[in-house]
Amino acid sequence: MFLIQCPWCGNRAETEYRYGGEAGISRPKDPDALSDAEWSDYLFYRSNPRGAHKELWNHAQGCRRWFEVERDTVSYKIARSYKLADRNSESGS
Amino acid sequence: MQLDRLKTGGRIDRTRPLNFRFNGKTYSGFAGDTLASALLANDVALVSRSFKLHRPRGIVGAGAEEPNAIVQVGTGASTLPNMRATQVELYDGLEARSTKGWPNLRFDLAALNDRFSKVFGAGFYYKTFMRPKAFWKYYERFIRASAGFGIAPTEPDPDSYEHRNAHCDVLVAGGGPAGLMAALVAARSGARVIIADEQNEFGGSLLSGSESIDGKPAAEWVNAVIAELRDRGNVTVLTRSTVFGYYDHNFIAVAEHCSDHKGERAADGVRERLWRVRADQVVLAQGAFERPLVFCNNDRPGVMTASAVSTYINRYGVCPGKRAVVFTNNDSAYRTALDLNNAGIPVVVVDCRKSGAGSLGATADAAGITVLRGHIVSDVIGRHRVSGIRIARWDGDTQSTFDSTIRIDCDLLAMSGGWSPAVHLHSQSGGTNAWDETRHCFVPAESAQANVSAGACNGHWSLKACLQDGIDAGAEVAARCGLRTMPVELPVTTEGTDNPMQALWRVPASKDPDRCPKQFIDYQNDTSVADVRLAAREGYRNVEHVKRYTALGFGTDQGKLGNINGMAILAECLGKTIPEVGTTTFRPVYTPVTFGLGAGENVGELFDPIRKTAIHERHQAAGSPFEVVGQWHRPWYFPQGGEDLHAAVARECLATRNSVGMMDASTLGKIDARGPDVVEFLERIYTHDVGRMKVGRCAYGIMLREDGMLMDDGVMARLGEHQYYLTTTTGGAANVLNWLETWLQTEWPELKVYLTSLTDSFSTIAVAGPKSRDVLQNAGCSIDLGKENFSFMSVQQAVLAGFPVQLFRVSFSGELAFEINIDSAYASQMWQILMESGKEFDITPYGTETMHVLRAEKGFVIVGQDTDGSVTPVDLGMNWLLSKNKDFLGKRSLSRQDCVRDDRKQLVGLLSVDGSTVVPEGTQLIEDPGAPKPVPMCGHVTSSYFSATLGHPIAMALVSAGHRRKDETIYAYLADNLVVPVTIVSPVFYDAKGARQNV
Amino acid sequence: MSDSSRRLHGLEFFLRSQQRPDTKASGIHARILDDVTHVNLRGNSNDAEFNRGVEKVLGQALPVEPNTVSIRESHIYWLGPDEWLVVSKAADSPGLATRLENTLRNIHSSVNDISGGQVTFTLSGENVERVLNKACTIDFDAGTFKPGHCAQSGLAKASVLIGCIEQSRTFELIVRRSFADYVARWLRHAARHHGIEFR
Amino acid sequence: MKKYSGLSLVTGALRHNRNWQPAWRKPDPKREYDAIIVGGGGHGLATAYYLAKEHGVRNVAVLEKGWIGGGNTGRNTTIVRSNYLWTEASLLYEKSLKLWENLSQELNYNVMFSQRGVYNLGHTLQDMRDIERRVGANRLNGIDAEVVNAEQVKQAIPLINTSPDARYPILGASLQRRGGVARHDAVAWGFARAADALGVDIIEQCEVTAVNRDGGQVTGVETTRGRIASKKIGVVVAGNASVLASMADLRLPIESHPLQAFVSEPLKPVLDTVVMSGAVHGYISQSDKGELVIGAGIDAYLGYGQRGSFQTIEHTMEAIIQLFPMFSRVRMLRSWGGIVDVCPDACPIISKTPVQGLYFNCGWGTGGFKATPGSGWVFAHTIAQDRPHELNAPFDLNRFTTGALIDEHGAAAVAH
Repeated sequence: MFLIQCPWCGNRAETEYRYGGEAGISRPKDPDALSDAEWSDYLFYRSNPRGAHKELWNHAQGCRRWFEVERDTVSYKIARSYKLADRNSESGS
Repeated sequence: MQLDRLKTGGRIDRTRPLNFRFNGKTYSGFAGDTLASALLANDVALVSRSFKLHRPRGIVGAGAEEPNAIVQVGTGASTLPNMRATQVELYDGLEARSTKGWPNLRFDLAALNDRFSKVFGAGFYYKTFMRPKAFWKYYERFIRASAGFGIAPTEPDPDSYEHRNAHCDVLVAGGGPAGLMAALVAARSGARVIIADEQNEFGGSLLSGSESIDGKPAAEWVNAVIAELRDRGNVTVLTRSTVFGYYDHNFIAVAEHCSDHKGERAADGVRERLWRVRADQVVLAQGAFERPLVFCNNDRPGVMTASAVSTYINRYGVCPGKRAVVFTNNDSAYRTALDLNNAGIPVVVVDCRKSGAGSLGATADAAGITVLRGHIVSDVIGRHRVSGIRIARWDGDTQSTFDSTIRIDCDLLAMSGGWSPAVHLHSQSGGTNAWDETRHCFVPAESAQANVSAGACNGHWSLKACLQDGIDAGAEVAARCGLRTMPVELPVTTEGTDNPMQALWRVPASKDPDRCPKQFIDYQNDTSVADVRLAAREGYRNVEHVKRYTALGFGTDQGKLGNINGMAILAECLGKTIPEVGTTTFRPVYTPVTFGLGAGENVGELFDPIRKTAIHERHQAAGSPFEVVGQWHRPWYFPQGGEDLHAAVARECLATRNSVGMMDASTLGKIDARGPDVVEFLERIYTHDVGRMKVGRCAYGIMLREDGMLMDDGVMARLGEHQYYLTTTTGGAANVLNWLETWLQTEWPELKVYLTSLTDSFSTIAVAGPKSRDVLQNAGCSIDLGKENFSFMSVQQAVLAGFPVQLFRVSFSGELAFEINIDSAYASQMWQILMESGKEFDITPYGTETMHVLRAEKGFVIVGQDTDGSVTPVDLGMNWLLSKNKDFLGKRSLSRQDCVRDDRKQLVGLLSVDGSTVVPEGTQLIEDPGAPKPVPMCGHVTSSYFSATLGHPIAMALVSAGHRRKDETIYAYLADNLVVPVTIVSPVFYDAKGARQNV
Repeated sequence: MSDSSRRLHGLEFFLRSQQRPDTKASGIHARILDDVTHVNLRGNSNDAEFNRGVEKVLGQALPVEPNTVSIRESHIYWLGPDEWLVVSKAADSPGLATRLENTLRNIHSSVNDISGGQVTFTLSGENVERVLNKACTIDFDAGTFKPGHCAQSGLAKASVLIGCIEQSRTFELIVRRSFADYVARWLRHAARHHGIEFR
Repeated sequence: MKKYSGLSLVTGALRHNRNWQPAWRKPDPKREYDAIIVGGGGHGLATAYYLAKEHGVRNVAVLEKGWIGGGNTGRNTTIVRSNYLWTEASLLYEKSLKLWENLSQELNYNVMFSQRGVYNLGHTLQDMRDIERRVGANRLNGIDAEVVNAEQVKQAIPLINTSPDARYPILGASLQRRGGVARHDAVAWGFARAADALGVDIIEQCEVTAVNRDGGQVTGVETTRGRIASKKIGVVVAGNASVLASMADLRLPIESHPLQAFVSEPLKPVLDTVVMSGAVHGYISQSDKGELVIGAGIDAYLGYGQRGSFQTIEHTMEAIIQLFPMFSRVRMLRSWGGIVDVCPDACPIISKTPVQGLYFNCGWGTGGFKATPGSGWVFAHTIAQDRPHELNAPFDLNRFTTGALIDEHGAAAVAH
């Protein structure tokens, strides 16, 4: 059972969280401008890497905040977790 | 009469004799015995039969590694299958039996298998039982009947189990010399420590030996350490607690056995406790397993590991034999020889090494023990019990064979093939192991998580080295926890010098490995050297293939005894090195754990919460059966007298249509959404033009998943310029709130909107029917409920019967109806008040079933019943809800090629042509009843009821191109290939104009 | 209609149905509180005006430190960076939500009286942490989980809010109404060996 | 290929079992093959076998980075059934089931396919609607299926808890009598042996490190055992599909998740059939060795670690005890995890790709084992003919663009 650091509540057991999939899949600004193929890439296609992965977790039983986690999908080691607001900064832990 | 019980010694309590039964015979032992030690004390050598060949088997080990002594303990509901006699603590009245052997253990017909063992070689079943094809099920019945060891209970478990979540700086797994030392150092440094040991007392290997520490018997030192640990406030000391699982992020699972040692049932308290430990650091100190030697007939009862023999002598005061031989390739077994000698048992040492042992060798010589150096045991004589062995001189050539052998009579053969550190947990945690060429074993290499291995489990054999390693490990983990470590000095022990062990994986025999008597590697599964060689010969050469093909290590001991020997022997016949062959994966669990332990208290009614509305008890009192909807229990119908479902529903429907009915709709999800950007936000979520709603108005709204499929629906009300009140389906409540929050937080953080769940805070009572207005008026309502003041699809604050409420004029039944939202703290009273106010109109409470019928008569869908994850709003004929003026979630998907097909399955109504058949929900629909299989299906029935109001059955269905097929006849395919014609009609069966609800 | 105007927490039936435990064996005392006001408050704590407004009505500041509860006349729980739960037993507390709403009218915020949707237990007795730790992964060690500390987490299969409100190891356990019956049953079962008494 | 039979065992015994030949050779890779199958699991080996047998393509290599059958083939709970809801899926799985029914004889290797029946339990009214719907669809598709009530369930499975007071009472079930279980390792070994006999090279310890292309056409692969050329490459690597895809600059609508399973200690026969329950999340059967074989839930996060979280195992144990309260005292002997490749619609992708000559077979999620022969059969056709067989045409990658998903889990019950 993972130990995940919520940027607000601190280290909590995995059971308090909800996994949210790959991070950084943002909704196209103008969907109608996209071809069916481009739209389906947004809908269904994921990088699904073996190794480093940026993913979304939600502290469902806690503060209900979504945040980002950098986790290795093989070792399951968590490099860092940070608020969505800090996505592009190196802060977080 | 305990024939083999030594006069003195052992850690048993001779003042407390205990009676027990084994295979129907009564024996006695002492408190402190295990079933195994007590059986040995009573000279019971034959305890079981092997899995495949049904060879007679005796006790080999003294702990978790035992492969043979697998017994059934206890009776009836509390019987325990597959218990290792070596780990079953004796209690008075213990009832145990072996489950192998028919008609009995001694004379087992299936032992014939042994005669044909070469036919039953590795993987034989893959090569036969194929013809005639039809016979496989008979073959298999026979195979199944002969498989398995234990017998599962057939009654529910009378005992209870519990969990305990714990947190610590340092968890120490194993309470032998190294573990105790590590715990002591960590504890003195101020760390929060948990130390767990699987045995009933601490000490580990010290309990089996005769060493002394600081000049005193080791036991005294152990007691002193434990006493200090217990005294400290920061240490949790757990006995009978097996660390069985090492999971990610230092999550450790420990099984505490609370009651098995006291009796068959956990009289009071729990049987087992699962410690779910989150440890900052872990010290792994579970010691090592002694390896058997692999020689001919090395499975005969009376052949044991040397350390087990020492354990029985020193810990239990039992000597498993009268004349002993010790066969070894290393020094440690000389201790066993000395133990036997001290116990007055004549013993001969057979050491494969020309050099023999180091200082222990000298001690043995001095004690007058015969030591045959440069010799090996080539075969064992005796079937149900060792009666003697054959030995031969050996020059060190592992491939050699010979015939000149000498016979030695004995009834006990203690063997030692060296030691294997218990790297199980280290490996589970992701750590790697390295082969140590000098110690001939795998030792922990890289750690993958925050842990340190110490003592024998780190490859140290001498007591001094283990104690020192424990000190170092304790200091290391304390430091990692950022604690200042207190110096602890190394206790004084007496150390000799050992000669190096000689690798001897397969002991040469008089014939070559394929023809000599069986040389067992895995006792339980009868895996022999010949089997491993056969596997390799047939191309199963990867160690995992060999394991799976020969069942090596698949026994209930998980190969603790045999795996390393097996890998080494595989390496030999492949001409590879052991590290090249590698180990199989060490999977959880270290030793087996009960399902009950994993489930803990989440069984029975606590398996999953039952969510109850504020009015639940009243429904219960009214005798309503409940429908399970997600976690909720909702009243299904309210039977009167002996009414069945259909009678009750018919009555409830008619009452509602003709007068007034009432239902508890509290399980609907309710969300308060407000903020300056709430309109913009909801526009993006819902498909209709949310902004057009006037304050005080209600509207039906739907939301789609991004793939365009219907996700949820409900009524929303605009309570203010910047405040909406959203309702969701019962099952969708949590998902919808999460869905909305997710978009707000991850995609549209710039939108100023706050969402709050009100699902539990407000209860909803729906009053429906022509008389509903009168009922509310009777109850005393602060507002004019007339159409002019309070029109259909509007909302108003009011005081009803003295309670503040929010009144919605919405209808899910098509009748004049009001939905009363009230503070849940008053909902139960309000229900009662309305029942009273409605008396004169014979107000009728109704449940989910009637609600379903009423809405079906109106053609209203239920998300999740009339839809699944593959239905768009267009399929449902809800185009009018899809705004052209904006984008919304899922909109883009609706224009995908497959979503614009005109033959998609679309929602329609169905009438059975015979006017009487109620087609079961889920029934498939077809065009041509005569078509050959596979018959094309054009849809299925999603809802189907007998409408008491209309006097005939009605159904809703999803039918291919249904919208343009009105009045066509298709066929419903019932069970038993029965087919009934049905006509496609509009899904609105009743009051199509909607006049009744708008009055 | 005096009786029917009483607020019900929904566990009256549960309380009636519990067989009297021999109180000497009651290691754990569970009280189900009547007439507690719960107000869910959302807003921006970086907005001075918002803070002032709240403090004016509540007489105490909002805790901005995660996992803390401000214990004064009201217990104000930190639920999230922009969300708080105000728990009050004050006589005038039923009007709390309205007062807050009026004060915060012109500030982006959200006030909801959710009293009817929540059930409040207080748990005391030396074994409370032990019982909670049977099905909650929070570390209740007295050294770390002190008065003023709180945590939202799971208790068995329910989501809960747990606060340490007194030195005497007294905890406030808050659950959603529809889960209260389950949580009460769970407590009764889980604490049976310590003896538990509900009031 | 030396024939296996009871007689062969006896003659073997007389020769001290020294006469047995390797079940499959250990060849070094050739420079070039007519077709390369990446992935030596059941699906890959079956594909190679049917390529050789049905399509005469015998110059084939199966490249396995570890040991054959070491992935999900050797890690699943061996359930075989074809009672799927949607016609596209059920016809594909039914094709597979039909192949299973003669597989031991066809391969001359006893895969111990045991048709002891599969019960899918229904616990709510919606469950029963879905069962009614699925069973009807199955029967119309010519697949054996029946709806049974709680009493019939109790008769077939005496130990199961059918009390109406259960937290999730059993209202009924669907039953497919032809469903059952098989010996998973034997499936890989049997296909390997049969394919090898037809000339297929099975190359273990050979990891693909790159996919070579000449413009839009594949030309071969780089491996840890050197470069191997081929104009047709079929990739069937389950959880690692996305990794292989990225080597060809492709993305897939797939996520890889841990899926765990465990077995009990061996017991005397107590469970004669396969029991599955969606509502309480557990499925269980008993192997011929006596072990209760139990499937746990899928872990929510991405995971290539072949292990999952312990609470997932705990939940499954709760579920099993819900169904079988007496198993509370039975012990888990061993647990493990696999990597399942999950598609948005819980249906596989058996498809050509934008790269000519490159074919993917993946996305089987938690249900791949039962499809092993059928999957290989249609994939072999797709590779040999360079177009899908009608059975796997619906499982084209393109469906994610058009929206023509075959939504097996979307069709599962949603509480309302």
